[in-house]
Amino acid sequence: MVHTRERSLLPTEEPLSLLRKDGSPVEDSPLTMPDDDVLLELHRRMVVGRRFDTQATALTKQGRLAVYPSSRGQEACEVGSVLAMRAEDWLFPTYRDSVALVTRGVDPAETLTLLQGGWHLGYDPYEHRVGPQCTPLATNTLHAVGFAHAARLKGEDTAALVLLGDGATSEGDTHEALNFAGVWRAPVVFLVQNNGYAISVPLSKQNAAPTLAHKGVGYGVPSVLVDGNDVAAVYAVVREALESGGPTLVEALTYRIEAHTNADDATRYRTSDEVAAWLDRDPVDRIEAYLTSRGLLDPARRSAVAAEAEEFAASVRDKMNVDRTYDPAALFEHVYATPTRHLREQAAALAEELA
Amino acid sequence: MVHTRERSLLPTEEPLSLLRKDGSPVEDSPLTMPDDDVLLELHRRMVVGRRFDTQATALTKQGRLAVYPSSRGQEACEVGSVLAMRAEDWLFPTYRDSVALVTRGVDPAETLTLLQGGWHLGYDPYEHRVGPQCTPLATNTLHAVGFAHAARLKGEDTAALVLLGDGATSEGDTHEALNFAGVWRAPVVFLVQNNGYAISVPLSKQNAAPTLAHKGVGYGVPSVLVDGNDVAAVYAVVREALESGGPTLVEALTYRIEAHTNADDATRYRTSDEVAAWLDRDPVDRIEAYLTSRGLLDPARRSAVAAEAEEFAASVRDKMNVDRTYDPAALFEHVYATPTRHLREQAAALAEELA
Amino acid sequence: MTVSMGRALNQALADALSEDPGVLVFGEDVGPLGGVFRVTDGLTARFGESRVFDTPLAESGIVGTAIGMAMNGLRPVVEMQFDAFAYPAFEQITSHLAKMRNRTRGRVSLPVVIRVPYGGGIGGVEHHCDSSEAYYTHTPGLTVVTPGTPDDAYRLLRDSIASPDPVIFLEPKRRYWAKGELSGAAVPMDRALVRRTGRDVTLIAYGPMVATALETAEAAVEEGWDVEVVDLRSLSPFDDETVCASVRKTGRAVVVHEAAGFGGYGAEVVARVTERCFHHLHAPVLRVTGFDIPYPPPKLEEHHLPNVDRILDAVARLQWDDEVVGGYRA
Amino acid sequence: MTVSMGRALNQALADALSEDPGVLVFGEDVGPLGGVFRVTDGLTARFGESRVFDTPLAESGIVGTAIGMAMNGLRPVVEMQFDAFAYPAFEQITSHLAKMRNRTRGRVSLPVVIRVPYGGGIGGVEHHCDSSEAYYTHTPGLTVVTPGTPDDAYRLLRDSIASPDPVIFLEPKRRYWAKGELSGAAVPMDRALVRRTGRDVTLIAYGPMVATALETAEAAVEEGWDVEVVDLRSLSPFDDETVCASVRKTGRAVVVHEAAGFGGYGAEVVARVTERCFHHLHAPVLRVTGFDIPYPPPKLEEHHLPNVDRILDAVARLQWDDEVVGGYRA
Ligand SMILES: Cc1ncc(C[n+]2csc(CCOP(=O)(O)OP(=O)(O)O)c2C)c(N)n1
Ligand SMILES: Cc1ncc(C[n+]2csc(CCOP(=O)(O)OP(=O)(O)O)c2C)c(N)n1
Ligand SMILES: [Mg+2]
Ligand SMILES: [Mg+2]
Repeated sequence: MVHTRERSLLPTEEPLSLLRKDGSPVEDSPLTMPDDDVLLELHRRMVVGRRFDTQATALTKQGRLAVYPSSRGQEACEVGSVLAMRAEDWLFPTYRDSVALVTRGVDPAETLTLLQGGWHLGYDPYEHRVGPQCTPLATNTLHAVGFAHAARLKGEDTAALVLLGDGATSEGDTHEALNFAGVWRAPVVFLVQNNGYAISVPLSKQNAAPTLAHKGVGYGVPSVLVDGNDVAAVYAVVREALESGGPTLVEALTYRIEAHTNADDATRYRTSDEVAAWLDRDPVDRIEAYLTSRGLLDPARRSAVAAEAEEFAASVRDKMNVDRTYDPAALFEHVYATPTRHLREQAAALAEELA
Repeated sequence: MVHTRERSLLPTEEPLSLLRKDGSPVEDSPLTMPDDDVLLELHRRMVVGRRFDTQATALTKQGRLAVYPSSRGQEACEVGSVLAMRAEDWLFPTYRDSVALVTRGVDPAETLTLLQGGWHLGYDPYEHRVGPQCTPLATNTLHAVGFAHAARLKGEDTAALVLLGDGATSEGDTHEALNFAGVWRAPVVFLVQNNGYAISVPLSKQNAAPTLAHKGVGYGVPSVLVDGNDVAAVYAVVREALESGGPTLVEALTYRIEAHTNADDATRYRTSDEVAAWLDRDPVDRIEAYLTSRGLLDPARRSAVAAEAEEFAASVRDKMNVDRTYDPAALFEHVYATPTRHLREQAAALAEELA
Repeated sequence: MTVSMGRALNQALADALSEDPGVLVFGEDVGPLGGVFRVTDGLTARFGESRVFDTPLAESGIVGTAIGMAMNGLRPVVEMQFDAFAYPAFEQITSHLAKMRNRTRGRVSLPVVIRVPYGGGIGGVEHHCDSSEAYYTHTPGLTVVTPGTPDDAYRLLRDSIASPDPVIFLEPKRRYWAKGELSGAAVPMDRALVRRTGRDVTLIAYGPMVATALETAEAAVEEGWDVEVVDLRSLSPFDDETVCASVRKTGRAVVVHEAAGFGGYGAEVVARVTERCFHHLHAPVLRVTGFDIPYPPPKLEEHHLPNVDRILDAVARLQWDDEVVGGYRA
Repeated sequence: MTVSMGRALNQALADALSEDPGVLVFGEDVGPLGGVFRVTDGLTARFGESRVFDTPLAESGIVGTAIGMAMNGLRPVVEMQFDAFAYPAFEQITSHLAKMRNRTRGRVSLPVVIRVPYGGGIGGVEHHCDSSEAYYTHTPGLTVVTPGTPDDAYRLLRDSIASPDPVIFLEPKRRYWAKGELSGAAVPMDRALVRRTGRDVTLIAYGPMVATALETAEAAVEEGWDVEVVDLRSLSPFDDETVCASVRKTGRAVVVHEAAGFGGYGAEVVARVTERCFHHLHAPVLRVTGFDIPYPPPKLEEHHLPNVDRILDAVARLQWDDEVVGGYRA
């Protein structure tokens, strides 16, 4: 739909969608509705993901996490895009994308290692094909492009999906990444989760283009604007983009319901009316309404999913409530492949100090 | 012409122009042909500018300049844009824009100070409202945006014109500058002199968009594609953009006839046929043909201009052929407003060494 | 008046904005939110959106446009949200901010202040706790200062804004909440201050480590050491006079900082103090610094950061039993 | 075989490309042009566009994509066209390249080499002559090496490409044309080499200053000094063993580099050598460096760069008449 030569370089004026706010299907959508089993899976993972997210926020209150950036309200993006990935594809997430990670199969405790403060990363990137959760904004876009181009050079059919926020689109790295991707025709999908804010800064102070998707035009990168609270649409768009063999910029319009992190005070920069309006566009409710109307989601399945979510949350709680000790020797082990003499000396000094 | 709401965000497919290759006027151009006296002045300055440029290249051969990046072939951009500036506007040039500087009235010897190796800059930026010739690519775009925004804040009607190359558009700073300019609606004109190469790298390896002007779209910055060898068109576009009160991205299609600098070997990356084709599109010939056909440029004026150019070149030669001494004390004087004690000590040590 | 360092900085910004209409404050989230550390709290409301404002999220853009504004006569005070997020601006800082005056033979001044909350000790995750002072202090043309007390926070920030030169203003974020008096006393911006006098050994510290050095000095009393503490305040330029006077007096010195030791700022301090005070030294000048590792995660940072015990340990290694003055051991 | 340093580097790249299909070379103008210094000359023709290629003009992009490629199993060797043009990549280098292994507990290796032509002495204009080593050596996780001879250029580059860690490979551009033998001998990448033995004083140099130090040693013979010259080769890690053995033997040392002295790499050398050899030193370890100024324009650079006379001067200041061993002067 988006990669045909005939189509305008510009994204559509209205976001592409498959489901309306109330869950009713959009008739004339250029997107293909995912199969029923995919839709059910999307729903299940969104419910579980949201419960995980709520649990993580709760863990900050108990001091079990150093910080947590919630993606509540963005589940259609987090889950829709990750389930659209093929096994061989790679994900390049940010700090906000813990739900995407657990959806990809990363152990929730390993996912939360960074935010718990135990180590900078808890999982093996190669195990689930998930890069480290990236904090310096937009820098992961370049890693994704390099990774995808390398796959191409190696003759592998691997695409990269990189997640970034509306704010991150202002960084120079995003531009360089889109440009390299355009020139190399690298198989990368840039999914901009436009949640309206970069911490406190609203989109209007971030960009003056009609949409962020318009940024693709300057790089010859096909661009799509999608309703980011419509998980079916996100799934369809990202899947097609990943399979296209080239780069795509996707802007997904969504909203972060919680504050930037538990440490943020969102009342300083947005109104509760605005939040309420977005709560009314809830992505989980939407898919639920659709599946229910189609008779695919009966009360039994709904409560099974809810139970699974509770169980998942309970297991996260249990894992995170364990008091752990952290071995200071870890500080020196992986600065270089083989610790240098200086580091061995420093490690020994610390060990002696602690002995 | 370009700032009206109704027009597409996209630049025109064909470059805007006023004069065809052979000097005949384009009838249906949306641009306004400059007044005759302006055209004559454009011509005169291009001839002088080119002669200056040739002289500078010659000075490298005599070891009088450390290096010289010629803008031969790009005179329509160098001269058209600068003459389009109003007295109160500021120019932010690059290393390639010496012709633009002398056109703005900067003393040629002061202009060449950087390239001669005498000092990093020879002129007073405030005297002619010309920023330092900038070497780190694209960095001057941000200076221009900041400068222009400051003028706006101070209530001054000053616009900034920043010059950059096709290669520089790939740098993150260009993107950040366009974005800030878009958000702030800063009165800045980004003039990309697309001369086809960044040293040896052709445009096709630099960007995959249909044109570089397409990059404006992603920032809400109006974009114009112009024939960069048509001085009348460059003048008209830049003048309108400077007066628009907001940002504009202008891509001017042109060609650098000489190698990147005197130290470069252009035969390694381009054919002489390609150069010949562009020689055939010479910007000076074009305006000359037009003015001659209009009866505005008679042989008398033509030779007067040529004589002026020769005289200018001779004066440059004379100034540059003076053997100068360079005071090492200068090294320490302006690192800080008041030299620190360390620097005074170092200056004293050097003075003693040289005594 | 007793205030936190954060409030002192806020007050300095407010006073500068009041006194000079050319002063601007901008960066990421410094507007209505007041900055993630609330240092700019209330300034937009008080001075308006055109003087205190949020920018797009782009650090090179922030510094680059600040340069342009300063060229046009304004005095921008910009914030980098955290230490590591100043790195995208490194080119603008190094190639332009630091060099513009020199390049233009003094014709273009860039009175820009870049505020950088730096250092660890607050349980921050990766990239939020770097001590990046050595990158800036090695760059000629930059002035680099860092306050250790609210009083210095106020006056150094006022002085930085008033300075005709670009200033990297490093704010020790773990001390934002520490309280102290605003004295109203002026101290030249480029001078170190002896925070505590002592006879036996000089602790040379700055920013977040000033308080730690003072604690160490108290703890050292028990061990029988009379410790002098010098707070550098200005990292570049360096106040040789004050520091060397102290070291010549005590004959022993330890430099303390959070940053990795290798190639850290402390190396310069050791090198120049040793050059200038060699024959007064009873022992080599030692360093107590962070390890040569990326800043650790919250659960391990306590092991990385210099603390009282580690500094006392270094003091103990200063060859106290070596009674032969300037003794030579093969 | 006698070759220039430029050719030695070219050979190293060609050999690495031949032996390991995972090696890639890319950057600005490194393709058909062969780089502005011709170090990559002929490589595209020989190995094809998919292994040796030009990129868009964006240094952060070059390093950032190299990181992604390395994550995917390749070994990128990228070029920054000149020292100062690596600054736009500073964030990618500092926050990712240097930290990825540590962050991932060793699961992700980044065998990336960043070639940076650095230093002055070639009549280059502003931004083309920076000596930026201190920025990299202070960043844990980076290996930083710099050859002083064609022989080292070859083997250090081969070793750098083979290294599992990211390497900042600093090429002293004024020595590109200097010729020397390729010995074929292996020397561990992290070891310094004694280039000339001597009894009286140790000159510690690297990169462009190795040749200058050797010249100084010859000139010093006339003055009656027997000078030892240590070529560091590896700036990080630092070879304490070799350097300290030399300094303990001679009792005197001078560190030489082109970069500004303040906070420069030489400060670390002084600090650690002094710590480790204090009681062997007859005089403080001195530094001969560039001044604390932005790199000068071509017509003035000779005054800035360390030269034989200036190094001899420093040697002369090493308190030779101070016969009291370890003498103490108030
Ligand atoms: C290079 C860089 N600059 C600044 C920050 C500090 N910071 C962390 S999150 C954030 C806002 C990001 O907004 P956006 O990209 O929209 O993502 P979101 O948090 O909304 O998911 C900022 C400024 C950073 N992490 N990296
Ligand atoms: C940040 C930066 N990177 C690299 C360079 C080295 N360099 C100088 S000119 C040039 C090519 C510039 O091409 P373009 O922007 O098209 O301008 P042109 O020289 O064609 O006018 C390069 C790579 C530089 N000056 N700055
Ligand atoms: Mg956002
Ligand atoms: Mg060009």
